[in-house]
Amino acid sequence: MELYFFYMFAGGMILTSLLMITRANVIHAALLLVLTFFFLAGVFVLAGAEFLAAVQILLYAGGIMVLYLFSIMLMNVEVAVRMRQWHRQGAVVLVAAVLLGLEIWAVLGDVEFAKPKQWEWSLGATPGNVEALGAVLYTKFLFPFEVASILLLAAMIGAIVLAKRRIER
Amino acid sequence: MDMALEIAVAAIKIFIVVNVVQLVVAYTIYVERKVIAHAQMRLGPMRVGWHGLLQPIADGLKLFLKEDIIPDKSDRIVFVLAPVMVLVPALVVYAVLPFSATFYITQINIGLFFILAISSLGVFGIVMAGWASNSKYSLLGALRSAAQMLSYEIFLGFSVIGPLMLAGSMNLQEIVHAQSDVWFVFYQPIAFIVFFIAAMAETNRAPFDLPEAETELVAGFHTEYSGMKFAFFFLAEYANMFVVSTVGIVLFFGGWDGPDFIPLPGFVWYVLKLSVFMFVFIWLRATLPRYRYDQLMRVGWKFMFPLVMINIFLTGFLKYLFL
Amino acid sequence: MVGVANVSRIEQQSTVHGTEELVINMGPQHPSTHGVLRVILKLDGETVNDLDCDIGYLHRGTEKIGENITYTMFIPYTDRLDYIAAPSNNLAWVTAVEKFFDWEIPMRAQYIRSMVGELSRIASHLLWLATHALDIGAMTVFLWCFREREMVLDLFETAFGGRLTVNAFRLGGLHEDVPDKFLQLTQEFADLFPSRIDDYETLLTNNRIWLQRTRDVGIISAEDAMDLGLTGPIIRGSGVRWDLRRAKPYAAYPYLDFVVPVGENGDIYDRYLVRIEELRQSTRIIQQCLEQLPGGPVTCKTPRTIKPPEGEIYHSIENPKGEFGFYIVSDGTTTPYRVRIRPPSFINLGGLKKLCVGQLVADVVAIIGSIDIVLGECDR
Amino acid sequence: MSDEAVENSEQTDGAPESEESAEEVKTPPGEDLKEVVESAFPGAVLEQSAYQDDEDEATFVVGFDAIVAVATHLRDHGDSHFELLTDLTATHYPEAENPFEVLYHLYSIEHNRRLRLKVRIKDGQSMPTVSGIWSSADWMEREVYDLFGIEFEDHPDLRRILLPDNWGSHPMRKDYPLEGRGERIYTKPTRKEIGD
Repeated sequence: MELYFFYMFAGGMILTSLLMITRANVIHAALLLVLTFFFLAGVFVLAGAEFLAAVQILLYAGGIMVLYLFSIMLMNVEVAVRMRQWHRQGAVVLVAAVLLGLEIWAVLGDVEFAKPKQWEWSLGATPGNVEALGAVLYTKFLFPFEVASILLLAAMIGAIVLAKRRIER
Repeated sequence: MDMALEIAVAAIKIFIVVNVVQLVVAYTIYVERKVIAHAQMRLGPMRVGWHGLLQPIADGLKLFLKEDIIPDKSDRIVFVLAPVMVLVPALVVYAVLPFSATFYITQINIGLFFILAISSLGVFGIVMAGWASNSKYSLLGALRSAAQMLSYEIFLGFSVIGPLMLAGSMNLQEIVHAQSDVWFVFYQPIAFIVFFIAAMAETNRAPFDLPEAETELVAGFHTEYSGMKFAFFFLAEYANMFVVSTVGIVLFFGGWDGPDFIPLPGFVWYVLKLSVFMFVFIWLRATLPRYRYDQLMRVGWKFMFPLVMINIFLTGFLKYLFL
Repeated sequence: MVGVANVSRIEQQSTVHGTEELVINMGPQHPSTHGVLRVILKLDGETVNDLDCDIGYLHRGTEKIGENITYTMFIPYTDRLDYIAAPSNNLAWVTAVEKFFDWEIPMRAQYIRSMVGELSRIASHLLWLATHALDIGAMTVFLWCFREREMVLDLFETAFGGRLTVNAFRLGGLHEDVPDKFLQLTQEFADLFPSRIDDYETLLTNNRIWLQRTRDVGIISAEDAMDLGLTGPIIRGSGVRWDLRRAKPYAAYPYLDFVVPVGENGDIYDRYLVRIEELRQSTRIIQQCLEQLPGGPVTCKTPRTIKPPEGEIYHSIENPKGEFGFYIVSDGTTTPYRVRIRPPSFINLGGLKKLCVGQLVADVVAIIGSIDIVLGECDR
Repeated sequence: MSDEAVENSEQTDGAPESEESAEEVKTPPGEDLKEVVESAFPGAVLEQSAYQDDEDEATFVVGFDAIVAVATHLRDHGDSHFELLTDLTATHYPEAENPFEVLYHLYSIEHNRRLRLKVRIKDGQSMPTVSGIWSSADWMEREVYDLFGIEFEDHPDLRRILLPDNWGSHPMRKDYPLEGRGERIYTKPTRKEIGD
């Protein structure tokens, strides 16, 4: 049963992301990306990471993608559709893809896919994995967590400064 | 076999809830029309049935039979999908709402978070509708709506953290149990105010009904919709009202739990509290004018956001001190 | 609206930098253009950069009609100009034509004219308040105002038989005396109405949202208002204490005591306060008219055919919307040689551009509401 | 609204003042205004009249080349100060030598008095615009152009206002037929004309 769902989600993800990059209409592409996020959230649920799934939908699908759509909608999509869609850089892409494939193989090559790696905390023992996630975030990964938040803060301030200068001009 | 039985029970529950919700939504519209009518010194629907009681059914029939118009220059697929994308998240959320101690479709540990996540998807339908209609009024309505719902989702999300910290769980049933002594509204008045305002904005209700401000944008994002597609938007708005009301009741007013000295079943308590919430929604619509877009944003970011942040820190601090 | 304005500054195409103006066509079928007004808005985000009014959808050539029918026959046509306040238009026309002659209009007729004129002002201001509030989203005020407007229309029906286009007055006075029931009902209405004004004010005057929507929006200074020729409550809202009922009194206004309210800032809120106060003052005038109403005839002796001597006159009265006047050229025959209607809505609408540029789309709706136009009179 | 509004409820007693003063002084109406104009532009007032010597109906006929200067002077001079252009219209007298009369109704809020300026022009002759003096003239001149066909030079935006842009004639002229198709030629607008 679980496996069946996994293939459904994974297949859906691959299909929608392929469709996404081949659409000329940016809005369609963005909506397909939302679908991809959905399937990804499904995979998270299967992995027992309900909280992460919810975050995936809330932040990526419900938040960031809406902002994307927001700015895309202000563009003249009809003009964009008629514009050139391919960059004619196939050779570069091919090289990059091969390199990426090698890298993935090098890192994950020895992981046995059939048997998912056991997590350090046990699922179902806690009333939810929120506590577990929080505990890990604030103990083991405290430093990266803080670095990330400072990075976001800097980005936010930068965006405000840029936008403000635009208004004044 | 067990699994099949489970699925069957779940399906029956879903069937009941969804259908009851649709019916109740239809009658909420009737109640709203009646309440507003009486606030405005008129009678409201009176013709269909006794005091217009069959009016919602007549309206539904009318909407079913209406010609379905798809504008020529619209993006057909997105245009058709948009109303579905609005209504489905609104109904999916019902899966985790606790209607009483025993009646609910399912319980999940991240219930509250699930509600927030799924209901945040409703904005997609609106944005899609506005864009696919290929009309400037619709587009402006959709843009307003996207910005408004995104911003107020943040305040909504932050305002529930206060009660969450007190309950120590995101499971809605457990939050209800945590309030068996004192309702959280007494501990968390600031959070409740912010929650209520944000909820009104999230459901596009007056005085935050800018996305569909009929006097400026004709009807906002659903200007071009007619027939059953229009009805979907309408149903979704009221279904969302139920959701936010229920969440408000669960988080701040003890859910289906009532005072012990009045022996009423949990479901009755729930319905009573829900009615009060819905009445306040309708009452405000009858009373208040509409905010302007930039004022709405200012209220949100300059007033509600600091307030809700202070509330979170205060709650954490006091909880650390006293509990 | 900072948000969209920012985002709209995103480059449209890779080659073209800068933003496109969004052109929005508001009307002629739009819920808040109050008739068949078409406004073409050029927007940057939600800020109005430029606008153009397209009017004339209701142009019926009333001035041309007036040149080809007799003076008496034109009275019903004036009803159709500002159809919200038809008796006021009748009053403007009959007082304008009477200026050609030295008739002694009986005092009873003058008082009834003033009274009905004020009733029509109440009807007009109520419709304005109703639609203006609805534009800003206050739905309940709309229906409350219509309740009282209905009472005023009932009064018209009692006195003249018509409700909207009443054809109330005749050259030289009234067609016939008003029934006693009209006076009695008017008294009841005048006693009741102030409390109803309080009701509207409860909902709006101190409402924070209402204040935010109307204060410091659509400001026009007294100098600009005069330059644009704005009249009526708009110019009074900018602080100019000028009312033709006081400046050039007609009918029974020389004998009536009332206040001309003025505003301070000339924003939408001040215009709102001015009109609300005018509602109260109108009620006061009606009370005084009922108290002082003399007996006697309601019409003076007029010739069988109205043939004014050759000459030209301009006469205007204070309509609910502003200065409503007639310029009449008589060539000594039974039909006027030239009839010019001085339309307050037309000229006030000319100020829309000045009021709106730099404001938000949502404000345009509020500003159109606060100008209070009637397209029937604007397009003639 | 200020409290002044309530205090300022003056009691009006009897008939308005202007009528009384008009009877006492036997000078023709508008004589003082004529002096104001003549002091700056001698001979600018070509004719002076008033219906039944009514002060409100004081009328000056002004030459068409003097109108802008006279109007500006009347608006700015302290003794006249006509801040308000109440009305701007025209009348058609087909038989007259100068068939078109363009009329300016001025009003001074400060002095509470009216003045009518008249300019007589030939058919096809264009008028100088006064929209630079009073912004309200903008739309009213457009209307006169629309209905009478009088063009205003230097007008910022001289288009038809009440009638469709491609209406073939000017209906307020006396020779415009009342019945039948007459000269009302309606050409189907091109897309360009609509502004599409």
